[in-house]
Amino acid sequence: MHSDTVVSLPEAIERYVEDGATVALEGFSHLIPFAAGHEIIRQGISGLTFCRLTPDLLSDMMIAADCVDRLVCSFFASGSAGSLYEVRRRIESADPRPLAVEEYSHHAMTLRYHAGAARLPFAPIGSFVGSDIPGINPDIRSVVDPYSGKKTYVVPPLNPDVTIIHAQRADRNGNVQIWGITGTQQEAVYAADHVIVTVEEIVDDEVVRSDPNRTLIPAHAVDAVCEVRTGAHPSYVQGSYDRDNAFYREWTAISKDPARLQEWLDVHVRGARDHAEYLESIGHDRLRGLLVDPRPSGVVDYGRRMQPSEGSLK
Amino acid sequence: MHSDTVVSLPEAIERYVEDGATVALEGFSHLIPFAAGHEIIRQGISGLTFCRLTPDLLSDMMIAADCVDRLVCSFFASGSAGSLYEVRRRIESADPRPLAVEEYSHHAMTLRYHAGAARLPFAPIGSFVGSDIPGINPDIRSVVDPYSGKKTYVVPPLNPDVTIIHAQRADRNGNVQIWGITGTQQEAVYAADHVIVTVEEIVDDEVVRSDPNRTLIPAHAVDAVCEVRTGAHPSYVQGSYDRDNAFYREWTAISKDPARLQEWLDVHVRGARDHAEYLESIGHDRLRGLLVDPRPSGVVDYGRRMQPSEGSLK
Amino acid sequence: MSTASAKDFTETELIVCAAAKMLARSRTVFAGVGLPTLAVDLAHRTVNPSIQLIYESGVAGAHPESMAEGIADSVVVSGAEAVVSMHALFGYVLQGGNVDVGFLGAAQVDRFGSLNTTVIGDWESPKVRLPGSGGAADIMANAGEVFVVLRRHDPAAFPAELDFVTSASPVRAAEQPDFIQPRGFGVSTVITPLGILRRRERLGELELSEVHPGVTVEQVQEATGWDLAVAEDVTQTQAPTAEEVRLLRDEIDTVRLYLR
Amino acid sequence: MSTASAKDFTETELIVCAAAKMLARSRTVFAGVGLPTLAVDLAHRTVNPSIQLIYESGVAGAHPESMAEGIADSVVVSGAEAVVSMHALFGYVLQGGNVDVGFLGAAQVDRFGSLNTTVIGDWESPKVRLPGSGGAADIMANAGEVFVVLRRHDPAAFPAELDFVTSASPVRAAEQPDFIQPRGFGVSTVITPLGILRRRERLGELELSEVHPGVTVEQVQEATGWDLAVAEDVTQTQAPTAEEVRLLRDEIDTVRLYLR
Repeated sequence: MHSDTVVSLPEAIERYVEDGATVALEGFSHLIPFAAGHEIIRQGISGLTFCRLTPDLLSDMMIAADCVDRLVCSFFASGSAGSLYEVRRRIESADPRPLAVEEYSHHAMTLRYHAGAARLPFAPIGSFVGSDIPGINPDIRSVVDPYSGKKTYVVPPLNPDVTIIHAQRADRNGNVQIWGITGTQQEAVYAADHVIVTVEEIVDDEVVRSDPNRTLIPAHAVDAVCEVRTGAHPSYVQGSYDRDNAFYREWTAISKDPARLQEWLDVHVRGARDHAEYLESIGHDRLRGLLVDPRPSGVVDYGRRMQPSEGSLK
Repeated sequence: MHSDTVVSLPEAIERYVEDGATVALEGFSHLIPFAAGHEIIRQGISGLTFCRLTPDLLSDMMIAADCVDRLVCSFFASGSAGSLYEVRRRIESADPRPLAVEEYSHHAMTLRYHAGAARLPFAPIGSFVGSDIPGINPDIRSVVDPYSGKKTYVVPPLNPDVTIIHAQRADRNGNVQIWGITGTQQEAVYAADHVIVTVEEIVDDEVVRSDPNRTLIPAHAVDAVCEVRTGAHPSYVQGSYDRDNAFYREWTAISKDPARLQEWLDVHVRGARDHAEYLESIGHDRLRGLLVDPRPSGVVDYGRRMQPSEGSLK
Repeated sequence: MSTASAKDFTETELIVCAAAKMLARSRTVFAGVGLPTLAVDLAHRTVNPSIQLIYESGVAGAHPESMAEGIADSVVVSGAEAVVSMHALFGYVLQGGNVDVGFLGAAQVDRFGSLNTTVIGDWESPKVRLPGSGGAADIMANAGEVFVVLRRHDPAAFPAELDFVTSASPVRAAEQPDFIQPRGFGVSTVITPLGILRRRERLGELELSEVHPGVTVEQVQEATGWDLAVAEDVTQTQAPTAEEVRLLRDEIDTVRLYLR
Repeated sequence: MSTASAKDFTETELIVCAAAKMLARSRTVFAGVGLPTLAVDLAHRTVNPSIQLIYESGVAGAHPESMAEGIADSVVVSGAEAVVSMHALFGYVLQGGNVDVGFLGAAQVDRFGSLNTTVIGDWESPKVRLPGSGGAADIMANAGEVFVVLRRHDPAAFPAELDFVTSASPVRAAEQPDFIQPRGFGVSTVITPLGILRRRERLGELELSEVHPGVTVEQVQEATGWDLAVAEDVTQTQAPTAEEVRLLRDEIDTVRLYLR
């Protein structure tokens, strides 16, 4: 909606992400906004409260770069690919510094974004009865259900200062279209004060408007749109490129060794001026190997009224 | 999922809609399941609790046919087209019988389906502070927010015995795809014990699977799929046929006169053996006038992995 | 664009043009069909090219190719920027605070801008059963501010006390101080056939701000069921310009669906 | 299909085949990658052609063209029957009661089937920080029943007391009787390298139900950190058939991603 919605990624991060902010970077395995996370590292932003269901390699990187003081999440590993050693060092031995942790389940995190998006005071959840999780998280509370007289656990809204997501495409106004796994992006976006969306491609209005149900995030919710091709590497973009599974496996060894991890950041993130240089450093042959063959969706018909209807001719 | 998911509409209604049941027929102006409502009238089912955000002409018809004892809704008129006189007669003068009413707002109804779908004890809502609505609806209650210490209103889950919706298409397993206005259908479906979906077209699995994000209702939630072409008339189906606005306007005069309303039901519903005969009685010329010109969506690419990835070759 | 006043215009055109002018700085508007649609369309073509219209049906950024006959007409979907579920629309878009202006109609408006759209008479056995809330109670609580357009102005429509409070003003909500208060300002503007009433403070009352051409302050006060406050600087409502009337008649509602 | 026992099979194949047999009557299964995926795929090809696999990423009815490397791999999306938001997946699909069986892993399992996936040691300063709940606490509370697959069976993995209860059994939930109780049955089955433990009642405890070929009841009891109950009719786990092993090796996991 704003004339200045389309900006460069460095400008968007500079404009909206401040030291000490609460920042959500969402995308469940799919569409993880790595390019944006790397730009946060490059700009040396620190003291962040970092929110994300599954921290993933991105948290290992951002924590190692000392951007993050507090982690709000529901999973502390890299999916099937194993431990996040920087996260483990911080938690198990405060090495090199402690890391504050607020711990939930996936459903609880989803509901925190949901309550945040709807500006609700809290969201009830059926999980946690008998679990030790409420005991280590004082923000998980309970209320008495006025219908049954029994208690239910509730979680508080999560309202990030900034939510950052990556998507297949958006128009210049900020209408964002996503297909494949959509995760918690809609909730995390509406929960935030400001929203940055990096996209593989900025497209003409007509492309978006040919399929309005594909728009997960309407323009009124978006502050900045940045065209960043291959902006989710090493995660993936449905229909464009696959997850760099080899990279995920290599990360275990990098992450295990603090010196190697800092060196990796020096070479690929801090030593790269921008995402284009990051991609150079990864290697275009390697990236080409991640491309996928086409598997087109069908076409549906939205229809167009033939003429003014009988009623409106009166 | 069930081998007997695809059935005729009369069979589905007979199997799942019992006298005295709580039944939701949803679709917000778009995709109103009129054919299913007419079949309920034909089968003489009575004593229903009828749930629907905007009762629309369908409630006037079902109430006039004496199917309904109780109305749970948030709007008591026919959109822009005026009063529902059968509903008004019942409420204003108990003519010919009283009608019990449970009254909400649109957001509250949506949240009742949401809480029902998620089997939550209640859902908080920001509306109603200062309103007289909680005073006439004892099911709208309040709880104390454990974070702020202030109260919020809450609404109870709505779990219909049966939810019925109409859709553009489904496969034979019951995966249902909808585009255009999707209303509260996903929530209303998941809230119900049983689900009947009438569709314009049953399509091959491959059609559905070419675009999984278009599936609003996965098969596990659906008990019966019935192919009923033009099953939403006089409402509309995006991309297929338009709303019969002239019919909506004509309804005002029909609905105003109880004798004419009964006569209309005799001719078009009770006197028609099935939906095909109903369409005959409306007239195919008239229906052809509602068809729309094509306005195709674009195609998106879901991608296909070229070969087993590097990792899985090990 | 010509700014000369139109030589002839209807009451509807006057109301629509007054509403459109007030939308100059609004980003998002939540509106039903009819006069609000015309006002938003006119604002889009004159004072606010980036205004976005949101419908409770879930459509955001509609670009209808012909005049919509309802908030869920197929023409508001084809070519729209987004369609979301009503759960997302009411929860995230509206209650989440993304609607700057909501348009509401009403059978009755009170001194503080509470609205009745439920019943005339008693709820248990009403004289007239009205449509009820629909989304109105939700819009009142959550829209940044609310514009009300009424096609009549008499003591029955502006009574000292409402028969039923469907959508409560923040003043009335404040009578329940133990509840989390709604975020919205409530009704900021009421446009009637006689003039324009405004509320300037969140807990303030409506006052007469503009009178339409040919209407006196006294006429408006007599037509109001309470002792209507009058602003110090009451002005005459600006008449539609010739260009505005041309746009309404020749481009926006060419089939006279709402301009009558 | 051949039902003769395979001549050689691995521990993994035994576990996967045992799990597959137990899925004969399940409509929907919530599973992570790895052994559960193999078990569901095998069940689909043998005892239950209409079984539907649901992933916490939002995918229902996946039909991957190659072996998925994660619950959110692009190959589980292409050609799937449905993708829904995680809010709908956890809220409507799982908590709504549409998942018959959930598969969970764990670092520790207790007598009543509570699970620890959070920490070894104390939460404030853990010896080992484990992955945490993810969706596990949600699955335990809401899936019709839960199958647990463990790759080790010793008193550290089956302790008398968990270091941390991530996902609580209904027995433990019942200690908070003022709370609405979770709908799920909790853990019904634990498959380990030594045998199969079962819980037969919602508030009951695990008992040894099957021992794998070559394992004795006493061995299992010694490997368990509490006084493990033993069913009256302990049987030997059925060995995989030759056909099952062929399917696993030649059709399901041809690249040996999980069969090791």
